[in-house]
Amino acid sequence: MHIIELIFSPLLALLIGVFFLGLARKVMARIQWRYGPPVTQPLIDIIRLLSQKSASHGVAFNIGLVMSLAGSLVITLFLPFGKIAPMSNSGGMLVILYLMLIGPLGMAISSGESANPNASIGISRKLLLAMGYELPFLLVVLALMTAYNTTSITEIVSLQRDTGWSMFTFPLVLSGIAYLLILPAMLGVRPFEVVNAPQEISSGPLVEYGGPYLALATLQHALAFFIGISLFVNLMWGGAANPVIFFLKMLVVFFLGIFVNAVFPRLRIDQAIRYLWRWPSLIAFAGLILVCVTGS
Amino acid sequence: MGKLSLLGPFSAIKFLFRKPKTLRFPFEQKETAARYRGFHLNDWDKCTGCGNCADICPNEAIIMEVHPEIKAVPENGEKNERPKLDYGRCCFCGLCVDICPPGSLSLSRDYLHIHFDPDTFVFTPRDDNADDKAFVPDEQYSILKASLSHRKRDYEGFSSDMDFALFNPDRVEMPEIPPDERKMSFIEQVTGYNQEEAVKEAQRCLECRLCEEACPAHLKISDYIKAIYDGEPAESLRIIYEDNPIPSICGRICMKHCEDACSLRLRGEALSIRWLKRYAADTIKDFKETLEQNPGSYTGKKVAVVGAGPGGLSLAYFLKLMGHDVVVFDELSGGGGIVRVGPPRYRLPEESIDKDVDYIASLGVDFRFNTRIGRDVEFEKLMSEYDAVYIGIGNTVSRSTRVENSEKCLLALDYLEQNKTDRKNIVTEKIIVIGGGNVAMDVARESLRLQNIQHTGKNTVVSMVSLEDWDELPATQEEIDEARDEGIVFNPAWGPKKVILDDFGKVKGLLCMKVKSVFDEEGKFSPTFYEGREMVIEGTMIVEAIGQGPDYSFIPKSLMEKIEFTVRRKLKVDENGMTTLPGVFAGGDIVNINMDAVTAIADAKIASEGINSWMSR
Amino acid sequence: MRELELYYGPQHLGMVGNFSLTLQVEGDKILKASANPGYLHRGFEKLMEKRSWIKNFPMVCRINVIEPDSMEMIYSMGVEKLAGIEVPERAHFIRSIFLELARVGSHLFGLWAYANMLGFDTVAQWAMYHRDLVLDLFEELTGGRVYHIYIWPGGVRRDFPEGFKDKIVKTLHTIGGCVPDYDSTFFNNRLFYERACNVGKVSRAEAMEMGGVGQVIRATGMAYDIRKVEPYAAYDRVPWNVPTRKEGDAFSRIWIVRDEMIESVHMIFKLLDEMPEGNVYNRIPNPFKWRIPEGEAYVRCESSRGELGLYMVSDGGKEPYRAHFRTPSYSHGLTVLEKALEGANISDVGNIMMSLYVVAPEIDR
Amino acid sequence: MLKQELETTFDNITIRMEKKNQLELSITKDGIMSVLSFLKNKGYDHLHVISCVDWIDDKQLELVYILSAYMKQDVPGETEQLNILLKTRIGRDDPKYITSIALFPAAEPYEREIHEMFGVDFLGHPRLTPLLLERDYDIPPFRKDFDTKQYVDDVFGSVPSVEGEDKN
Amino acid sequence: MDRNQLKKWFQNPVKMAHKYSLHVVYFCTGCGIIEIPPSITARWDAERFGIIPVATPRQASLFIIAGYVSLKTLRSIIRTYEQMPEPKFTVSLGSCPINGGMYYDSYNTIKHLEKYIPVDGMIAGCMPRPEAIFVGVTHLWTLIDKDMADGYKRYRSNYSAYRANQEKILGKLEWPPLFPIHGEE
Repeated sequence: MHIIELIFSPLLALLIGVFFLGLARKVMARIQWRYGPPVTQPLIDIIRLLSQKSASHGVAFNIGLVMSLAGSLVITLFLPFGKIAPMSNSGGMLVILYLMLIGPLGMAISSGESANPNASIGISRKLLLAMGYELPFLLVVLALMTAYNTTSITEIVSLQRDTGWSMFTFPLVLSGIAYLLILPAMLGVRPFEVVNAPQEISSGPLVEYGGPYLALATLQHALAFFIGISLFVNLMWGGAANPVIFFLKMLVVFFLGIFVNAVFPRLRIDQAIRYLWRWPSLIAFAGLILVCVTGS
Repeated sequence: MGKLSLLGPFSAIKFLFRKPKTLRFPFEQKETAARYRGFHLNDWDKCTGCGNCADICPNEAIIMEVHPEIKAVPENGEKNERPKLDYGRCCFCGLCVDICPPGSLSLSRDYLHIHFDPDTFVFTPRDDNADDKAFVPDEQYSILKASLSHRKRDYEGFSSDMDFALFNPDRVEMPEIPPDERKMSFIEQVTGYNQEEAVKEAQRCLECRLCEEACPAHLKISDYIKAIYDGEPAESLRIIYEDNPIPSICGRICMKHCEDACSLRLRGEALSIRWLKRYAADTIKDFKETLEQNPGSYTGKKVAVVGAGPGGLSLAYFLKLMGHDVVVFDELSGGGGIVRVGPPRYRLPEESIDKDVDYIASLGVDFRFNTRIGRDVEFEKLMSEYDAVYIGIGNTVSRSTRVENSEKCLLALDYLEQNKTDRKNIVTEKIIVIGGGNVAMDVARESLRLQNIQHTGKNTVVSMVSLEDWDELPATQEEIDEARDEGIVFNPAWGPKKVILDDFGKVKGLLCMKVKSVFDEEGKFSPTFYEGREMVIEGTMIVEAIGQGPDYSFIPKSLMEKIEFTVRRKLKVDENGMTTLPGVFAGGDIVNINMDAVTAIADAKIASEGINSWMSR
Repeated sequence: MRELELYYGPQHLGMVGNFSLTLQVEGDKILKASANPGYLHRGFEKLMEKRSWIKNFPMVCRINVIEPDSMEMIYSMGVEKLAGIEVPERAHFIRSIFLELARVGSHLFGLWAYANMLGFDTVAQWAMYHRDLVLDLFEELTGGRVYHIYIWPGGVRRDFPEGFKDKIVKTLHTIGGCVPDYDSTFFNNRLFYERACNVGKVSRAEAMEMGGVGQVIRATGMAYDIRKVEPYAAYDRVPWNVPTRKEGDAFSRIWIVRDEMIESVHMIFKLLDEMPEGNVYNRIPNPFKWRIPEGEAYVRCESSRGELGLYMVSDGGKEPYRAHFRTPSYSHGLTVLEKALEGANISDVGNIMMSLYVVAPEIDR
Repeated sequence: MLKQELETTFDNITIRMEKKNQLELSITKDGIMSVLSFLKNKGYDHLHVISCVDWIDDKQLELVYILSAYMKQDVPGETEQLNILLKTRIGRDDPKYITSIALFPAAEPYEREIHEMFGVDFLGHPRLTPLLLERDYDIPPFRKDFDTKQYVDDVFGSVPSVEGEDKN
Repeated sequence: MDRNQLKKWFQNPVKMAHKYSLHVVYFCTGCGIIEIPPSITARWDAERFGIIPVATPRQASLFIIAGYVSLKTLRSIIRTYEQMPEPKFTVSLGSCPINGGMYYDSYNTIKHLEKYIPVDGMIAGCMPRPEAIFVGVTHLWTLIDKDMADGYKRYRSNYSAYRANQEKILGKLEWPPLFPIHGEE
């Protein structure tokens, strides 16, 4: 059973991630007065990309990409999806926080190899943006860990089953709001879509990716999307015992993210950082203090 | 500027729940606009192959391609060329549609052609009803199959609109003396273009050169009109003189086959090519000074020309330029031949004839007027003394109807000739003219003028009787209209039966029968009449103008036997204009079915080449 | 930080039109920009010298694909001035209505491009949809969606088809009905303000020095509009305003675009009301014979991007001896853009470029 | 008004005003800069375009500076909006002229284009690098003796179709 | 239109994916580009068939050459085309790439695009309407179905000839040949 879960969980994550990508395009299309592609479109794209031949730019180019994808896949093992949580007992928050760095890092290594200025600008933006949201995110996570007195996600989830969603429990409200505010940045949707920014830096780190490489990068992107949403649902919206309900919760978060994506322009990276370090950080900090004050 | 907001933008989310506005092509299709500019359509029946579309195309996308299966009719201005489009060039501007004189080109609302082979983009447009394979009806049409060989039928888009045509369909009106005034005297009916009018009229020319093929003499019409447009009538005259040495005459009385071929006539009025030639000839006062022509270096050869009609004059001119000695014999007192006798003054004043003749004489052509071959000089003498002889005598003898008492009638040419002298005919108050051709019109209209001069204020009438009905009258429509404007009474489709005499043997009237048909089934002349439908036209003077024939009496019998004739007693000539008598050439009305001045000029041009090579053989 | 040389375009999503920029960047900051046009150079002015006056008529509109109509207009104006051709009054009105429709269409295209540069797909898609509705009107009137080939010397090429007035009104009402949506989602969007405010600032002195026209100069508070300065067509027959703003940045330029569109729509309604009946075309001479007397003319009109000029010389022949288009994007895209990009953030290249509404084919010609 | 002032200030200037709103000034080669600065001081501060016309029969190139005022109220005494065409002719062989960037920074790309298309060297211009063209042409392409049709036939007409190209 | 036929998807997923995931290089080569934004936006919505513009040639499979090609652009086009991963398809819009179009006598535009890079479909029109672009895409689908959209293969096999033509017009190209040229090794 555990083995099956080990295999099944990343696949499920991939599936949902790709589905979200397709649904995102569909929802965006409807807001833009059009029908949009079929939901399966990202899958078609990935099949097509896998069959194309593309040039590699060196060993690090390949390794970085694989590393990034593998890192993201591993995270999914530690994230409970409803009851499906193959390795959530063994790691906890800190492992996830650590693993979450691997994704961007792998991409950085890989696209750094391509020696395209757009890619390097994209990577620097990605790291900057990560720096931007990591600070409030860490504060939020600290507040959570302090409030629940644990670092295990499964425990946080199960504790929420008793207390209600942590977002709506008293000391964690501020942290919840802060998390909500940085969620678009973590998902990489507009107004924080600064990393890819096709109109500015030709899709940034992805600029030299073609064919199978782009397919892998797309999968990585889908996983990142999944991880971002799933983490938020687990930490703030109480997770779920039932995978279906968990999925529905994810769907709601996903729609929120897409709505934000649909109605805002992209910010400049400096504006994004300024925003992330100002309000969300302040609120998260206040939330942490609140938790510390009330919790002890 | 409103209030900046972060939440306001979210109002856009409402469109998530509304029906998208996308047009789901190809499942839903949008009809293209009624004026859409897509691929070309060309109605081959209307298209004349004038090539204006190819000329106006900014991208050289249109080339004219010869289609041998189409019959070219140069007299009607029809070529066997049709436009071929290259959609690797076309920019769908539709200028070709706006310039198309017959209006055969239009643009359809089809626009789909996708192929990997660039050669498939070259295409000869056809009418949608003419091509069943390429144009399919609605129910078989599929937009996914659409291409140049799979198009919708009845799908015309941008088409020609005369209000926005690039050419000007209306000619500049020739200033004319009104009928009431002109019928009182022999004043010239039209007054001629002034410079402004001429340039304005010349500007209408589309330079398609259909007229040049229609013209028997192949004048470079397009070029001389262009010269008039450029304000250089002298240059224009020079171009005219290359092919036609009697512009003052032709500018007035030419039968203008060119205008029948003009592409402007198809949806408007033909260009006034004749009047423009007249303008060029009239504007230049002194031909000698302007043309600066000299006879060619003397070759020592001598040519005799019998008849100083248009053909004889032209031949003399052409031969003189080649350096031959030319002697022209004519029984009249001046040059011009039939045009001196026939066309009335109000149409062709003698001064204009003399202008052309004088210029030719000034080149050194020897004119011997008042000299009749056979009477004053023997024909054999000409043949022996000259290196070549050209017969351009034309038709000089009027035919008679030979009905009862017809000897009491006058004959047209005699009548007209006498009017040109000082002793004009004495006319009566009621005149009948038999015939429906141009000569009959001349007779009738001259008679009308004479009546008005001699019987001013009295109630006079000129009646015309012709076998042919209105739509068959051989005279040009222009003449008929003008004659009717002047008040001449027409009796078409009546045949003369008998001239009625009074007790003193004077003409009292004409008994006519109603005509059933003029020609038989084979197209031969054999009139039939309704028995019993008769009518008497009152008239105290009758002129017969039913046709003319040649007078070969000057040729001795011995030679006459060697001369061969073709149909209708026309002389047989070879491609150089030489008759069956060696060294004797002929041209003009005695050779052609088509009897007019410009054809005679064309013959003279050919004969001049023929004589030249004959003499230098 | 390391200095990089970044080639921006021509194959680039952030580039509307085939144009490229070479940017010296340090991190995200642009030290120096140099424009590199010529990807669309076809030698129009040379080709025009080889084509007769009428053959140039379908050609000139190709100079600028986004708003071909002002090109047709300027050419017709030039020919009319050189040859002294009069235009019927109704044609003046139709021309004005047509040009204002074109302005709306072009501005909507500009809005698409600009919103796209900010990654604002939603509004971009709306704008492009509405532009398509305007193109439908053009198709109905002229038979072409993009290249209308409609305004020609002597008037216009065809009269309004039946019921066309109502169609214009209906379409403009459809578009106008969405103005609140545009406003709340885009123009009053706080983040749009953040992105566009103080970006690509061009002061009035700088703009005047570098030949800025159109929105660029109107965004600095100067009501410089050829339709007012030197009225042509029927622009002096109805009252209307020139929208201006003071700031001179991208934000105010885009707002001027919005205000102009609304002003244009109102103007179209007024023109439709006052349009006289009658002839719309005074026949020009036969194209194969047409010569224009010797002389030279400089004419100008207001395109959607600013002042458009045409210097045309005739030597009395059948073709123009020389034609030179003074296009607004020429100075905007080469001098003003290079200046405005200096010191800007690399994210703002498309932002600044499209707020200046630089249209590449117009530069290259 | 302006006409008289110009006539009094400059000697060898010919002034024509035949068309509406259009003032044509012709002056010898060395007078342009002073007239330009005179006009700029008069308020004609908008340089529309610098154009060049190749009068091949006269063996001359004509530079045309087109100016107007940004706002007519800026120009005292002028009620009508005026477009000024300031023209001068220079020799066609090895043409050289001085740049006007100092007066009008807007002139920079125009002079660059004229340099490229007509081969005029503007002394003092900071970058006379190619602007629009990719290839080198023997004759600057906008000159009248450059036959574009012939050039196309020679260069593009000689490119063969790709061999072995299978149309099916 | 066989997008919804599951059988085909199982039989040949790669081909089907190529058909319904045509990513377009966003390169405004000429004035034909003016009809691309309407095609990919709300009115016509090409994304229904998976056609979207992408930022870089490496991610793309379809190259729409939109209208006339000037020499300077040709260089970029060749560069872009060679960067695209195989299989790749090209479609040209309008008259100009077919036979020069309006600019048949311009000294700065090429007249026959297929002499420089292979073209799988040419769409007539000036400009081709969005509908024509759609029908062009269906045409390309048919070609892909029949394995006739083989421009990239022809480019590979005739590379030396293509390269020779390119260099004839543009002079020496600054990047090395993609494939070994025959005879040189």
